[in-house]
Amino acid sequence: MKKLINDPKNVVEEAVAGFEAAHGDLVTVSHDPIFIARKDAPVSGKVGLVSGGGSGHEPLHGGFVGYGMLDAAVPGAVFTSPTPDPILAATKAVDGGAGVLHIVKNYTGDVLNFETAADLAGADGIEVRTVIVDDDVAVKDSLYTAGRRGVAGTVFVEKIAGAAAERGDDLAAVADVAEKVNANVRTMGVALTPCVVPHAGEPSFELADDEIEIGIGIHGEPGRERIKLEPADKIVDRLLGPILEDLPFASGDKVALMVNGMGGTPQVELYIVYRHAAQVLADKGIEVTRSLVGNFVTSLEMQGTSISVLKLDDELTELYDAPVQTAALRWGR
Amino acid sequence: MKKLINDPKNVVEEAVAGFEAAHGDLVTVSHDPIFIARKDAPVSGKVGLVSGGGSGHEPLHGGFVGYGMLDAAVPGAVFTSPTPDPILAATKAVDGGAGVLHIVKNYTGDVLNFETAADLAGADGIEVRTVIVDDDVAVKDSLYTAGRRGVAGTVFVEKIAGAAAERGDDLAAVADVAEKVNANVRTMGVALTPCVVPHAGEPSFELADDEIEIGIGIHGEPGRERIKLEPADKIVDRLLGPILEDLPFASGDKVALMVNGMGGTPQVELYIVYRHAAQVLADKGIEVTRSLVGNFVTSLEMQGTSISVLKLDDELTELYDAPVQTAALRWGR
Amino acid sequence: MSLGITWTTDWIRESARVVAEHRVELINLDRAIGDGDHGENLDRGYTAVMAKLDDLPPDATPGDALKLVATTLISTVGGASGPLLGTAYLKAAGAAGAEKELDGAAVVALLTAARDGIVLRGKAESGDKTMIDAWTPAVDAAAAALAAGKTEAEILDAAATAAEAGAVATEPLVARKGRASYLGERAIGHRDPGAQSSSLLLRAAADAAKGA
Amino acid sequence: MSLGITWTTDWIRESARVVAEHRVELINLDRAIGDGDHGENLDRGYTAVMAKLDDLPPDATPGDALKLVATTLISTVGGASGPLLGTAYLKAAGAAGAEKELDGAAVVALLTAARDGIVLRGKAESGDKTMIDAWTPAVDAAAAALAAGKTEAEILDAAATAAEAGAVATEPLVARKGRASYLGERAIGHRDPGAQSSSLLLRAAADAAKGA
Ligand SMILES: Nc1ncnc2c1ncn2[C@@H]1O[C@H](COP(=O)(O)OP(=O)(O)O)[C@@H](O)[C@H]1O
Ligand SMILES: Nc1ncnc2c1ncn2[C@@H]1O[C@H](COP(=O)(O)OP(=O)(O)O)[C@@H](O)[C@H]1O
Ligand SMILES: [Mg+2]
Ligand SMILES: [Mg+2]
Ligand SMILES: [Mg+2]
Ligand SMILES: [Mg+2]
Repeated sequence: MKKLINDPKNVVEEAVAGFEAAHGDLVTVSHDPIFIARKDAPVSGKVGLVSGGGSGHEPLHGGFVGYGMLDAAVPGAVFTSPTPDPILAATKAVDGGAGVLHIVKNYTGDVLNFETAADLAGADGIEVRTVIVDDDVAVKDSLYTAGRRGVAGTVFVEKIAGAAAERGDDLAAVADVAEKVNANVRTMGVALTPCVVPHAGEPSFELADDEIEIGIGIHGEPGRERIKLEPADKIVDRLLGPILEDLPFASGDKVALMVNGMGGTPQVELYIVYRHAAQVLADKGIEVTRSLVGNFVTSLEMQGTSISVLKLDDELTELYDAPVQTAALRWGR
Repeated sequence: MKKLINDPKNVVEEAVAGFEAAHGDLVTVSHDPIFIARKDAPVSGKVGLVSGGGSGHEPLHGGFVGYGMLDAAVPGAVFTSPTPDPILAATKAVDGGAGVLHIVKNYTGDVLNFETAADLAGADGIEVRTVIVDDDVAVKDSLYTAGRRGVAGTVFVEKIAGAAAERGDDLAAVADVAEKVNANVRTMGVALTPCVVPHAGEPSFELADDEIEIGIGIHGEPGRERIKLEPADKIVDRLLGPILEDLPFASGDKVALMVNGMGGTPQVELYIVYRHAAQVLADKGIEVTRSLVGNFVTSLEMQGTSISVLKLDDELTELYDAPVQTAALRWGR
Repeated sequence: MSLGITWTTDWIRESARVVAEHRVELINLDRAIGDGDHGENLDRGYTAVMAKLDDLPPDATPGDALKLVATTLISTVGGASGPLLGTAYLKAAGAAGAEKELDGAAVVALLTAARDGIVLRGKAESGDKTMIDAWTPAVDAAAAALAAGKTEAEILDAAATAAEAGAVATEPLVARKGRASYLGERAIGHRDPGAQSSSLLLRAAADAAKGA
Repeated sequence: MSLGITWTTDWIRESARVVAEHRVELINLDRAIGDGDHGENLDRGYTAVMAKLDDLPPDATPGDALKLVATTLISTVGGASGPLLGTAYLKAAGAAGAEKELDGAAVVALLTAARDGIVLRGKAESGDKTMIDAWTPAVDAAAAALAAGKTEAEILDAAATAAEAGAVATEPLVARKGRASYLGERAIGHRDPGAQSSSLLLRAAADAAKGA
């Protein structure tokens, strides 16, 4: 295992300390319990947005804390949901009196730990609503599984709900728009290489030199199927097919297209992926009106990509375009 | 070789096409000869900024085309300087009548090809000034070598010179401030893993499982020395030492600190590096007033990092803070 | 020969020991069908428990000790197993109440409450390839041993043996809860890490009772 | 038995062939002490040259053909070798002038002009571990062969042989120009890719003359 780390036990703590040092203009950090909050939190009268989950997916979630997006991010150990204590502390820290929205990716651990924190916050008189993000179409049958996983679509949920909160929507309205984004976004990913969790020291799974994993999860969970390496355009077809069928997306739709890197993918490759994805959508009469290309929801050093498509209407587009100022996403200010 | 590509021969072309599709709001693309220009180029009366070099370092340079930074970027084949034709075409395309600045990283190929293009542009009546960026302190003895390499410090040169051009400085002034940035920035990098150039299909060099390469170049050129893997903090010490000695930086200096990912490095690691780099600077009484952490000048999927330190004064700080709107760097609008 | 605070703390210490010993094994089981952190999660949790164990007052009851484990696991483990095992210990503590000594019936009640707590939070059924597939056979075997008039130590031994068999029996299953559920057929042939760790914890309980 | 357009185009064709044949070898030499693209760069360039070669008018002179190579390499190769070799061909074309046939003296003048062009652009000296270390021995050997009254084919053979030796002789050197200069002592033991490719190009010239 080759990593720029000191001790595997201190990875999260030291990375958060570095984040604090680099982005002191945007955030403040609580070290015990550990969470990252917007510098000016709590914003009085504004709905607070808290997300979190295992570390190793950076910039998610800490990179999205700031004006127009999250009020706090709670990093767990690498690939491990945070415990209720820091979630509760973050919830209290950002409550501006208008309630707090928890944005939770659909993993058993995240759901259970946020659930406990929400209960405890409720007992302390803070109104909490929870939105579960489950945009990953790679998981086929939600009836007999833990349900779909929450993956890169989370960025759209956090951006758009954050904008709604910033313009002064109340908790119900912010939660509703977050649900609406989740209902309209679909994602699927592929891994070319596994990643190595620092405390494990071994790759999360094995892939032969000519194999890729279609439908990979963001924790290195094995995906839908393992196939031989193919040209990028074919891989894009495999990812977009299930995405477009699922909502389904239709000719005339306007969409935001995100090509997300898994952490170790060169940007040239992401743009090669974007190119064909945009072509396929255009061929189907689907208009891409907003685009994101880069590392947003990663799996440490994994090589691979995920494609997310979000169906936009005027409201979502307006909220997407609203100013945002975070370490990883910034425009309009 | 596992890559999200179609044909190694088409990597640059397809990636640029994807970039064009994703960022059509910011740029226009010429496909033959290939270059990326600011959407509103030429900006009448403004000095045009053109940079370029081998591909594989994205977001450099295309990601820095837009308001307040570059007017055009000329991508060569992967790790290969572009030829004079597209440089000349880009130079003509962005000339707004106030002359054009070429920002060239110090590699024999880049220098020679830009030189030819500048001569040809001059013959066509366009005034061209050239700034050679050579911030890499890993290369020790510049008297008996091709000189220091241009690496991540290029981002600071492009940002700050771009701001000077945007506020209306003339060609001499823009060139002077670019020289000033180059004179005040120092960089050194480390590789944990090599990268694979698509047309070569083999790693650019071999590193044992417990070895790292200190002073790596951004083309996978072997560096200053090969050592055993060490804790991140020790590696940071090895990079910062030569950087701080070289200018030298002194107590009381204000600096911008960039921790740059080589393409395949997880963000947690970059922030662990940032944390210790900021500590070392603080211990020496050097104040970090501006920070960049992320993938800015990469070497495909290489794992590793580079640290750049730029000595700031009021003028450079003001220009750094000026609005910029590019695919990879954006603030203030 | 009922079980008191010594058994409880012995159990906790032995749990910490076996979790540390099997840390890599549990990581590897989780790498195969999950995300590779299960051994690390539990080791972090039980290390934290050990750091607090000496703070227990001298007159602590088994319930006090179990509650300490519960709150510590909940606040240090994270992931799916943290809240689930945390709830198990919390409910077990509730079942133990303020009693100083637990007889066979109390032991069975404790195990049953623990299992029910996991089901309450995680909603898994038997055969879903989760830790429940260790706990439910354990509870059933414990109840049968109680009915057959066995000692507390024998009851716990029966529970541990059934849990071990239950963990092994997860191997051919497709998962319907937790991360492994994403794998479909590909989870077949792999043992569930949570079932395996629960069988280790129950064996620790039996071993602690043997010494008692 | 002077050399005309047939020799020139044979030389170019043979150059394209050997560059393609040695593409991977040149990439590997460049991977060792550079950035691993030299074989790819030249192959891209000579492939482009081949695509244009048939456009040469029937009455083209050697100078015309060499100029075509020059402009095509400059506009397709990039990197350090593109402008350097491009300039070499450009200066060679200048030396060849409008002549239809080149005698021994003209061949030596052509090689000398090519070498001087590379030095003009790249400012390398002998022993800097660059393509100059193939070219300068080649020029010297060609001049010596001319002075000894050899034929054009013999002159080119002498040049190629000297270039080959010159390329081999770069192995023990530390580089002072180009990317390999960053390596210091670590370049020792590796042959310079540009010197190697130049020796291939000069051997191609000699082979083309043998056939002529
Ligand atoms: N809904 C559930 N009910 C019962 N046990 C579960 C459930 N979901 C997961 N588990 C158990 O949790 C174990 C995984 O724990 P762990 O790896 O620590 O957490 P995570 O899956 O969050 O990484 C699984 O092996 C399984 O036994
Ligand atoms: N200043 C120079 N003068 C002469 N030859 C040079 C000089 N710099 C580099 N070279 C030659 O160029 C070769 C490298 O060419 P190539 O790999 O195509 O370009 P790049 O170094 O830009 O990747 C070197 O092996 C060397 O022979
Ligand atoms: Mg986990
Ligand atoms: Mg090159
Ligand atoms: Mg796990
Ligand atoms: Mg090269």
